[in-house]
Amino acid sequence: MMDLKETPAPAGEKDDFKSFELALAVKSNDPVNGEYHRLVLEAPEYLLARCQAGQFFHLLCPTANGETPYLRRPMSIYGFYPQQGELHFLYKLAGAGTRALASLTPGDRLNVLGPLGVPFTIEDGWQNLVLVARGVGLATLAPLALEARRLGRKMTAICSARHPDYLMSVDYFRELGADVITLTDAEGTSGVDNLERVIEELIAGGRADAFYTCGSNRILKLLQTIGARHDLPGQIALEQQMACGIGMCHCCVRTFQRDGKLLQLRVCREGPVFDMMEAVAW
Amino acid sequence: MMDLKETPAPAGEKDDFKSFELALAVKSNDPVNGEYHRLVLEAPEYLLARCQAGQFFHLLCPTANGETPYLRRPMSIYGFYPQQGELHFLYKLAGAGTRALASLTPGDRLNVLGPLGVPFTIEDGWQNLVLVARGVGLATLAPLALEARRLGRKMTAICSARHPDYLMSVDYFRELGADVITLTDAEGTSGVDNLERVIEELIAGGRADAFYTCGSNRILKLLQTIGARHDLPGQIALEQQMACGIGMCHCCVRTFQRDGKLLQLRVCREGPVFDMMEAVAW
Amino acid sequence: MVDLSVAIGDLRLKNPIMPASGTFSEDLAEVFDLERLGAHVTKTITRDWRDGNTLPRVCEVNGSMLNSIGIPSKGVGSFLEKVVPFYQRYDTPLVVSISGNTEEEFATLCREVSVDGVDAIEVNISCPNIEEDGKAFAIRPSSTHKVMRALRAATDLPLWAKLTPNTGETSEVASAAEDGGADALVVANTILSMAIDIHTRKPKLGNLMGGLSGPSLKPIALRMAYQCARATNIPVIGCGGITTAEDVIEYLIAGASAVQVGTATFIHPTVMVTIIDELEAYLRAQGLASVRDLIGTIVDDGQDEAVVFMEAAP
Amino acid sequence: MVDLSVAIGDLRLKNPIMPASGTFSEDLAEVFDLERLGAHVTKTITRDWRDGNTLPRVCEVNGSMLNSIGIPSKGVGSFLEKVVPFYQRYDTPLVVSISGNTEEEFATLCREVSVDGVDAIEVNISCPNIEEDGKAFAIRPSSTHKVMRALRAATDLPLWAKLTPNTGETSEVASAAEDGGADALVVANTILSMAIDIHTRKPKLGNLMGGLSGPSLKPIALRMAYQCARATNIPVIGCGGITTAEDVIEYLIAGASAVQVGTATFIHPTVMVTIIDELEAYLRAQGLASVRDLIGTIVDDGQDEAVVFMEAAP
Ligand SMILES: Cc1cc2nc3c(=O)[nH]c(=O)nc-3n(C[C@H](O)[C@H](O)[C@H](O)COP(=O)(O)OP(=O)(O)OC[C@H]3O[C@@H](n4cnc5c(N)ncnc54)[C@H](O)[C@@H]3O)c2cc1C
Ligand SMILES: Cc1cc2nc3c(=O)[nH]c(=O)nc-3n(C[C@H](O)[C@H](O)[C@H](O)COP(=O)(O)OP(=O)(O)OC[C@H]3O[C@@H](n4cnc5c(N)ncnc54)[C@H](O)[C@@H]3O)c2cc1C
Ligand SMILES: Cc1cc2nc3c(=O)[nH]c(=O)nc-3n(C[C@H](O)[C@H](O)[C@H](O)COP(=O)(O)O)c2cc1C
Ligand SMILES: Cc1cc2nc3c(=O)[nH]c(=O)nc-3n(C[C@H](O)[C@H](O)[C@H](O)COP(=O)(O)O)c2cc1C
Ligand code: FES
Ligand code: FES
Repeated sequence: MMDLKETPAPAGEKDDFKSFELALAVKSNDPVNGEYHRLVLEAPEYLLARCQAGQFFHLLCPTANGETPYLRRPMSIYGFYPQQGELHFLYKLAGAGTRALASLTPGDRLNVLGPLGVPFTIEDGWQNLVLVARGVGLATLAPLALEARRLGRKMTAICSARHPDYLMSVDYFRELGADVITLTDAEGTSGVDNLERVIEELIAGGRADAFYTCGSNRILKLLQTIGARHDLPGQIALEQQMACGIGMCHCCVRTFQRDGKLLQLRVCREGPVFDMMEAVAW
Repeated sequence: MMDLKETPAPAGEKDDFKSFELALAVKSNDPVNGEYHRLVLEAPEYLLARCQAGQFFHLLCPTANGETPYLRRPMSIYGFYPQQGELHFLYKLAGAGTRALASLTPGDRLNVLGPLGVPFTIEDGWQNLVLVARGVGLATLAPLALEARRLGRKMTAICSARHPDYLMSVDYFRELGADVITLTDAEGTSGVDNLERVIEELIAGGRADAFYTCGSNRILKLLQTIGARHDLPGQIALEQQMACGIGMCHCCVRTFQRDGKLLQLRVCREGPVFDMMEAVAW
Repeated sequence: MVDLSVAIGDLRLKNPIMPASGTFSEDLAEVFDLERLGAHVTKTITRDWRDGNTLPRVCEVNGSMLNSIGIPSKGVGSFLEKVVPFYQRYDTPLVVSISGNTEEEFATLCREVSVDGVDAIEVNISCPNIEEDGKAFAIRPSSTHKVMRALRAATDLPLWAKLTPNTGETSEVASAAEDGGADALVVANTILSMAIDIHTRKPKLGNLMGGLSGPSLKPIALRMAYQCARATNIPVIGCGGITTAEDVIEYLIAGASAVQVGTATFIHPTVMVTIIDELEAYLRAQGLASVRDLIGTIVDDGQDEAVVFMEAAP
Repeated sequence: MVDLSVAIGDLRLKNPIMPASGTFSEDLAEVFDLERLGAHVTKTITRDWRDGNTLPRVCEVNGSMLNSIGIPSKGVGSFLEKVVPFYQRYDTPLVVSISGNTEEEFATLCREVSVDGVDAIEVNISCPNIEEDGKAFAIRPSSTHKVMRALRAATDLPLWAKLTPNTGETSEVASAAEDGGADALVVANTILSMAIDIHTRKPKLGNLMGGLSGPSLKPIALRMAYQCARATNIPVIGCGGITTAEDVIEYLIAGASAVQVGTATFIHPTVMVTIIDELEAYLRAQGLASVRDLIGTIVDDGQDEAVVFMEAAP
């Protein structure tokens, strides 16, 4: 009988579905710096046509080094290029799953499920976007920057990292016409106070209509404070451990605040992108 | 922590032990014909010095083709060559374990446990030995033939197979000075009646002091009849599914008859070589 | 053409493959055509709102998983309003899974979900009975019998009792469920387990313990399915660790009339479709006209189950 | 130097690693120095001769195994004459595992093996009680308590009760064993399981069913070890699926004072030695002076076990 890791069942007519289980060929899988790797997969046009910034795929990591990760691992779309037929991920080595991903070589196949989740949106009035992220969070914001550029919006990307060497995608953001501000621990510029100062300057200069961020609790809290202070909107992409990735298992919930009430939402289905002001810092 | 498949624990001083758990390097692993493969491992002298014809090793098959055989698989020693530092196995593709063995390539390591079990013995009065085997059973008898040659005994090897193409080790037996008689299904010569005729001729010619065989129920029954008829001794190497291979689990028992009583003996410990007359055909 | 259809009491399923409760939802319709399935089985609901357990709610162990989700539920009202109508667009029968902490609550909910559009009710009696000592109803034959009587009185729909592996009395519990009025048995739920992160020394689940599902559970659940098929005269629906068509065939041979696929769907969302296709191909290759020709065909030489159990001590 | 020694009641073990009954014998002395182990535990014996079960007696399932050996036994006479003297050449404590089908037979055997050279008796109460309904003694608290009282009266040696996972009442059975006089609990034996060859449609074991051991059992047995450590004040010896030093550390953190290694020895006969060495290296790397510093250090925020069990329904 067939090896499920290789050839998922045809699920019906493409047009009926939003997400697909597919075994895609690896085009390249290279370290970006010590901790990060970029994985490029060959993807069919119909799949890429459905991708949107902020969405993710759920990856079935291979068996490697005697380890067999069992559950899938969620990864944001780092880039999707229908012309080149490419789907990109940027991942950081964390545990067994990402270590296994790093073992993939060109020609291998990786079983992916996606695209999944709610994407970022850019509302009409949001002309000046501020992207704030740290580390691998930049991966999630990269396709948003591309979309913002397509829509002709102005952008400031505040990129934070431990060390200038770990600043990724800075050139990419610049190419897309963003003003880039880099903050690093090594240079002592990444503290919350300095970040607040930087953002307040942007607001004062009329260069902040909406914020986009992901992951960090510290940044979320700051942006919520600033957002409330100036009545500015924003969106955040959140992470949570996932089993199904589709909405079936309820393992990936986080707490949100809406209309004065606390509620639990699934990161995989009602997210991963949420209203920045509704997220409850953890 | 270390990968157990690669580096088993040092077990103490070599001289204290009879069997060893070792990860040996593969020298070669080639098909002998469609169904059989010969595996050559690089083995230390102290291990080979302990090997005897009729003993076996318990092999920890690697993960291959998405299958992970869990229990070890027993394999007779096909050859042990202290001078060359080589340990040989001849195996037939059967299920997941042997399929996994076939995936080994030179330089890979295979975790082996052995030598195990009770070897063949050649008693002083046995000057004319008759080896009877079919298929992969020949593997088990090969090192016995080498030992018989060393002791200067005369030998007749009756080799049976489905087809002349599957007759293995015939040249090897000839090189060791054995008279070789081949019987095949294809030529219609491998039937019990013909085998009986052949053996009776050997006995009549004074060329059969003891029999050695393995595996086949049909051959066992015939040899027991002939042995009883002429009061001739013999030994048989038996197979049985094994978990521990050492004598701990009692999963590998077979029934034997001794002093008019039936008893159960462990093939891995009291065998795999047993008195031919005590074995109970199945 | 091979015939994949099976009967669970009066309910005819076009094939024996359905999802396990809690590992399926409307969301999966975005990945494949749910009409392909033998039945639709919803996540267990309770009458009232429930939040669910502390995170983490899942972890992986040795190629299987633990979960302690805690049955978060929006309550029966929301369920009848949103979930039941969703499934009415399909011809596939709808099986609704319910649970309650007391007999009365359980029976009331059973009555409330006995509505048009619902074809059978799966009662998750693997949940704790807070009127007794907090052990699941299905741990003991007596509590199983009692709750099943109450549930039977509450509905005319087919009642499927979902059993737990956390018991030493599987056959007795199965008989008690049958006597109590069950039309079928779903065998089984997850087995109580635990995992600890040795670095933080914390349990890997927020709830300390949780249920083991996936391949590690299969030999246990298969044994239970066999025991239940031997002990009762009602259909058994096998569940636990099913990943491939071979696994399904094993359950059918053991005596199950249909199966539920749970965790495997998390790994391969389209796995149920794959399994249906492979099962059909297998039957064709074996020259079998119907999947029913496999059910209960185990060659067990009529060994008596009780004796076997006695001897099963290693 | 790190201290690997642990105490099981009055018995001091040089390290917490010992073999599980039925997966160890004198034969292993041909592979490594048995003096390295914390204790020696013999295969369960019965008073009288027993043949053992029909073959096949083992099979593999998903990286684990099933067995139904059936406790072949040469009887107590042969055991006292041959096995006990063999182990007297070692300083390592000898633990003798026994079993019986009736209380009286069990107690008599217990008295008979209370001889010089035996340091503790492990009572395999996972075996069937033929005076009741053939269920293992350790399935119910009542039968556990009764048999333990009888065994306690039969010997002054430390009594270790070996529990079964085939129950829904682990904590209660553990308490019953403690009350009945157990000095320690061995947690746990194998769980009843099954596998079928789909080609022959025969069970893969001659006995139809058998016990699951190896990695698949670990999360279940670990949960039980935790429950038993919480429920009683006697030492718990963890057993089930241990393959690596990490597994041992997990059991110790959960509350076990020592562990038994079973099936892993079939795969790697020297694994217990490897584990002892790795455990020592781990303690050194963590800057811990004694392995006892790990025991029961689980960070469980004092969650009440009963509540947790109730909530554990998925
Ligand atoms: C929507 C979403 C998008 C993400 N995008 C990216 C990305 O673009 N690049 C990237 O490097 N990482 C991303 N992550 C985090 C990534 O999923 C984890 O780093 C990864 O799952 C770790 O797996 P592991 O086996 O290497 O680590 P382990 O720690 O061994 O994983 C153990 C378990 O915890 C889960 N887990 C551990 N860390 C996380 C986490 N941060 N979020 C969710 N689950 C986790 C794993 O999935 C697995 O189930 C994203 C997470 C989510 C939810
Ligand atoms: C002492 C001894 C010596 C042997 N010597 C050789 C040899 O030199 N060459 C050779 O080709 N084969 C030999 N065999 C048989 C060999 O062990 C099996 O062919 C092999 O275990 C099959 O494993 P598998 O996973 O490929 O097959 P599967 O059928 O998938 O095996 C399933 C299980 O059954 C066991 N099993 C299946 N067939 C046998 C068998 N005939 N004997 C014992 N266990 C079995 C396997 O070990 C495994 O546990 C010997 C067996 C024994 C007991
Ligand atoms: C995340 C998760 C949630 C579950 N929720 C429920 C549930 O709500 N009700 C229920 O009866 N069983 C529930 N189960 C158990 C499954 O229905 C099934 O019985 C079990 O997982 C064994 O099957 P599997 O090994 O195929 O997953 C759940 C299982 C998982 C993994
Ligand atoms: C082949 C085999 C034979 C066993 N025999 C016994 C026995 O005689 N008495 C006993 O108490 N447990 C016996 N057991 C159970 C083990 O002692 C142990 O409890 C179980 O295997 C779980 O541990 P593991 O996963 O490390 O193997 C046996 C297990 C196996 C695999
Ligand atoms: S991961 Fe299953 S609901 Fe989100
Ligand atoms: S294989 Fe374990 S006793 Fe022979």
